[in-house]
Amino acid sequence: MTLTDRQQLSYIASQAADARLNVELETEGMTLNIGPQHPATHGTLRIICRLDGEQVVWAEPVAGYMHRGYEKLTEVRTFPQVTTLVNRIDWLGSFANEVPFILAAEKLMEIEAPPRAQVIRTILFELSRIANVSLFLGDLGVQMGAITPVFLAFRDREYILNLIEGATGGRFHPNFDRIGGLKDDLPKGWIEETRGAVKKLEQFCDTIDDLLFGNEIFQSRMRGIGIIPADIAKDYGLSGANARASGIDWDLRRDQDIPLSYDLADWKVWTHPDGDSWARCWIRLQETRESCKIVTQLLDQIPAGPVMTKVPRIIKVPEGEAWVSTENPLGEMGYYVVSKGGLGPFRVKIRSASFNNISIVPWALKGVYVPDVITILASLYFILGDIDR
Amino acid sequence: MGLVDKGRLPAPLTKLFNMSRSYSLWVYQWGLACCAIEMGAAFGSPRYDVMRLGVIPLPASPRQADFVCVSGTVTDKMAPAVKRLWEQMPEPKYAISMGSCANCGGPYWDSYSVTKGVDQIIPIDVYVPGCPPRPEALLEGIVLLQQRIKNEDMAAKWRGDEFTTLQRTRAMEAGEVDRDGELINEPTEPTPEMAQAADSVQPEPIVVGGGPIE
Amino acid sequence: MAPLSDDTTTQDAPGADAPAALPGDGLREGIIDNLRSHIGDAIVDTKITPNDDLWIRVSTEAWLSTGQALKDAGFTYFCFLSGLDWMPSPYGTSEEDPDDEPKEPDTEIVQGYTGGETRFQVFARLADLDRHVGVTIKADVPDDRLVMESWSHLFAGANWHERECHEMYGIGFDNHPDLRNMYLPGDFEGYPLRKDFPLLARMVKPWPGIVDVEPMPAEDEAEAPVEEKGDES
Amino acid sequence: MLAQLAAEFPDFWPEWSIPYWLMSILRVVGGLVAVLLPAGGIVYLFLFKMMSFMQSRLGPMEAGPYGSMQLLAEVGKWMQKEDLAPENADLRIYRMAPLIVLLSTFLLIVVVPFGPQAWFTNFETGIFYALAVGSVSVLGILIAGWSSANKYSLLGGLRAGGQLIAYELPMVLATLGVVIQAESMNLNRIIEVQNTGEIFGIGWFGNPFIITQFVGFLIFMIAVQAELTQAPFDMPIAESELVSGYMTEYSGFRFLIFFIAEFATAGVFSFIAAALFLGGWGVPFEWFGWDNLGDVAWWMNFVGPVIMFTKMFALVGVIMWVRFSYPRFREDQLQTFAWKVLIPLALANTAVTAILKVVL
Repeated sequence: MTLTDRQQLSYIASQAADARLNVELETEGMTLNIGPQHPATHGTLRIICRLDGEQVVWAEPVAGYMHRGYEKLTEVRTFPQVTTLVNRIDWLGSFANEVPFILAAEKLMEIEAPPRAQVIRTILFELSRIANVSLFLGDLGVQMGAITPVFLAFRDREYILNLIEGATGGRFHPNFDRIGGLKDDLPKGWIEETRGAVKKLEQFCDTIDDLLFGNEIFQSRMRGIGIIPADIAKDYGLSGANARASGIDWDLRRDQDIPLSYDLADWKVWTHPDGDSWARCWIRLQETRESCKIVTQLLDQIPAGPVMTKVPRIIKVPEGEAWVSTENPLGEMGYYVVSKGGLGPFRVKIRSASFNNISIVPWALKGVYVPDVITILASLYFILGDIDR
Repeated sequence: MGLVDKGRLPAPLTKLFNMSRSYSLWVYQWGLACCAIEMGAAFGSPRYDVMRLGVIPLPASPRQADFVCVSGTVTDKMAPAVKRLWEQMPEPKYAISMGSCANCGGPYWDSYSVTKGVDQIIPIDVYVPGCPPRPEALLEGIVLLQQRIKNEDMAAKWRGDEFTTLQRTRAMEAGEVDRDGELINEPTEPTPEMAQAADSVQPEPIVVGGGPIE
Repeated sequence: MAPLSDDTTTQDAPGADAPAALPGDGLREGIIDNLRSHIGDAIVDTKITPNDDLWIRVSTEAWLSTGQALKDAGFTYFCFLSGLDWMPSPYGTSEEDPDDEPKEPDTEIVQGYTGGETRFQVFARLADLDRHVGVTIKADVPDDRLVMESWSHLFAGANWHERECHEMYGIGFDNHPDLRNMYLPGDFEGYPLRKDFPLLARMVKPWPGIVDVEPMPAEDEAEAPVEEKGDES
Repeated sequence: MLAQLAAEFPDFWPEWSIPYWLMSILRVVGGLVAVLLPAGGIVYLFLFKMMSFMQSRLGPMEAGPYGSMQLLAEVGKWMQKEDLAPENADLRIYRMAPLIVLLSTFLLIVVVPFGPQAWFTNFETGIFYALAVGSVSVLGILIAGWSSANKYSLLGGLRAGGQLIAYELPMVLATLGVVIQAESMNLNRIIEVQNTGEIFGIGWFGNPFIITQFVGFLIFMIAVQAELTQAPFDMPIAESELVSGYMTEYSGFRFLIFFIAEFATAGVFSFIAAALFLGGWGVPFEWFGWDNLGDVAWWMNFVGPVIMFTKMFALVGVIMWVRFSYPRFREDQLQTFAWKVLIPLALANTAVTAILKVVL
């Protein structure tokens, strides 16, 4: 992969920072810690960085301020109870957290949701992605100092929350998935309303495109900052838009066989060669547009039929282990479910996307200005519940 | 303010101070978990706009904040940070605990790393139940807080003992005092044991949509 | 990129276990043979679900060399690394009814896929993004000395995962750069994810048991496995 | 109507003679009003109402009809706040910092004329004094940043120092063009030249320098945006990085003084910009048949301030509009923009004005 000159520049900057670290610092560096409560971090992430003037020489994020011990709690709960717990991990697109867990349980029980349930699951999955990423696009402005875009984001996000609430009852912790299908069917008139709302979201993407992405100051702040080449991204396990921005053409919705109906719609996986902050945000914008396309296409292909397969009332999942991961709004989220035939799982390993996405921060923040720390963190886009589980 | 401490502030001036304190509430956003998004929807979205109630979400540092909205799960590692930031806020300060995680630990009641309720750390004025509570519930919580501030007695707030506030809220329920604190009929002398009993008790926290916690 | 498997039958057709006739999954056998050529007999046990997933268990000493061999074979994407504790929890799985007499908890350690001898196991997952295939590697952690070799020099991402595994299970990783606590405060004693770590809140106030569902009308009556006291939902 | 009345009874309206002590009281009261009224008006009108309407919200509605009493509530509340100071802060200068910033606003307003006789001081070197005094607020900000013993404030203070100095140069050079064209540094004289001159013979519109000095006007407004540390240039109070820059440790009444000073400075700089580029308190003298400052009617002393305020609110509207919609520069981009773009442009503008001055 040919390194663009911007990538060389960023290498040189980080090497310079390294060199400075080894050489005896004549100016006594200042240790600044951003967080744990800081307007920029989405919640309680604390970053300790040693500065030389305005340049960060060494940075280390301290996680754990939102650690609620999910994996221990799942061991003392039954399967339906775990879904209530689990959709609070990535609290912005929270329907998307339940799906991989339910699919893993269904794989263990070797049952499959009826086609209607699969299509509705995919639609709700994409709607929660739109809700998640639309707030990201609005919040990007606040990180850079422009106050207005976040209000647009919240205003248009309300349409999607109304839809999810209409279908599932909860604004954004729906708990709508059951092993073997969905809790119940879509309400009447929901499909037309969804079409209207998704059209509004496409307009929102266009306004953000020229209001924020078209702004020269925004571009000058984002382009060429925090460049992550593909091999280092794979080494750290970056996933989702962060990986695709470094040129890795990999999208779990297309590249693996899971019983969600992504093959019914035709949509495109966007990648970007640069791997800088601008690429990551730009790809998320295009992905929101793709999600809108997927939802509009799938809305016409909802097959008739039941929403739930024949499943005993109290579910005992047979013994075995299963791994299912899906393309969540933040990246690849996977569940490794070990069941010993009881009512609840024996062990659930939750592989959340932001944990790996943030593990690259010590590498990415070396030799960077203080304002760029905020830019890179904003473009990596993490949710605290996802990091700390 | 000497006048305030000794409680000899004239009533109309107290009313004016209370009004100004309730209409210009600068809030410090303490977004922790999912409730932070609902708080953001309440503070920062055109649909549930909180600025029209006079709550201004501008300040970025606790020094300029009047009330803090603790929204989300408070873990044991986060508790000292919550405590320190509460102490950094200048004195007439209030706190809203939003969401069942902040109220009592919520769905993580049996977790090994979650503080069961933020009121173990800071005194809370209004509890907003829900997981996450809808933005309207938070707005109702703020309106209830504003009402409490309007009927508040400055002297008690500054002297820190909640005797007169508790007495007034009880009196209001008993119908002796109308909403603005003026006595409807003959004032009852506060007996010493009433004062002593009141000193030991925290003010009745308001719970949005429910009676005070038994 | 055409979806991976050419045959269209979804692999977990209800009820059908992998019939012998189903064509073996060439890709995964190839991976195992390639790995065997590198580390030979260190592969203790493997399990394939055709066109779905692949588990390989290696001996404890070959943990680092397996990682290296797989990385060279194209598995460059580091997914995750964590631990497993196979001892059933002495406090029961809180599914029983609190009113019944507490039956003695079974302490018989039964490992999951690809077996194992010790109580603790370390498992990791790597993926090859071009061939869209992932592999889960397991290794036993010797009971007497809970230490494994660290992958952090092989995959930079493993650094944080190993720190989390260390604080949750107490499994050490030698030549790991800094094995501090990832999530828990410094002075936290005990390893939470071990099965013998009690959840105190549950000790004080037991969960009202699994008795949560009142019996469905007649046709479910036969299926309900055990009589339940529908005291409160 | 008034004009005929004045003509018939010349002696009824005596020559404008007010005892000296009354004039000085009027000047002091006028100074206070000229600084605090715009501050209050801007905070309410733009920060609360315009920002909310730009974000399709209502803004404060509870305090008084349409939230008009919100300012009273704000001042009332800030007075009741506890007077905190960080533990190892340098108390004496910590308390002095906000007053210095407010002081520089009052020093600036002194030079702005509001009418033929309605001015506070009539320096011959008015604009020169204004620009010199304008940099006093930098001291206040640096002191605030240093004395509050907090890393964020220190970073914020140093950034503010660098930025304000970097943007004073373009402002000075922009006013240089105006001074060359008006051939005087006295603001009243500049206003007179603007309202009497004409461009290539078209006289009825007067010659506000915004037309001939448009580049100078743009540079001046950008420099004002930076002097006020507002949005595209709000590195010193970058919420997302430095919590709230040099104001982090201030609370209670001191923060209110900083808050008022910030908006009062916006008002005062807009007054100066209106005086320099938009014809100040005057309307083109052609309309009333005056041809120089001397015979401007006495009632202009009352109408002048109203015109000045409308022009000020127009300019502040533009400043605030930019503030609420632009993301923020990075520190080094901000400096390069000042040194490598604005200053050369301002120098070119001065050169062109000088050449045209000689040629025409």
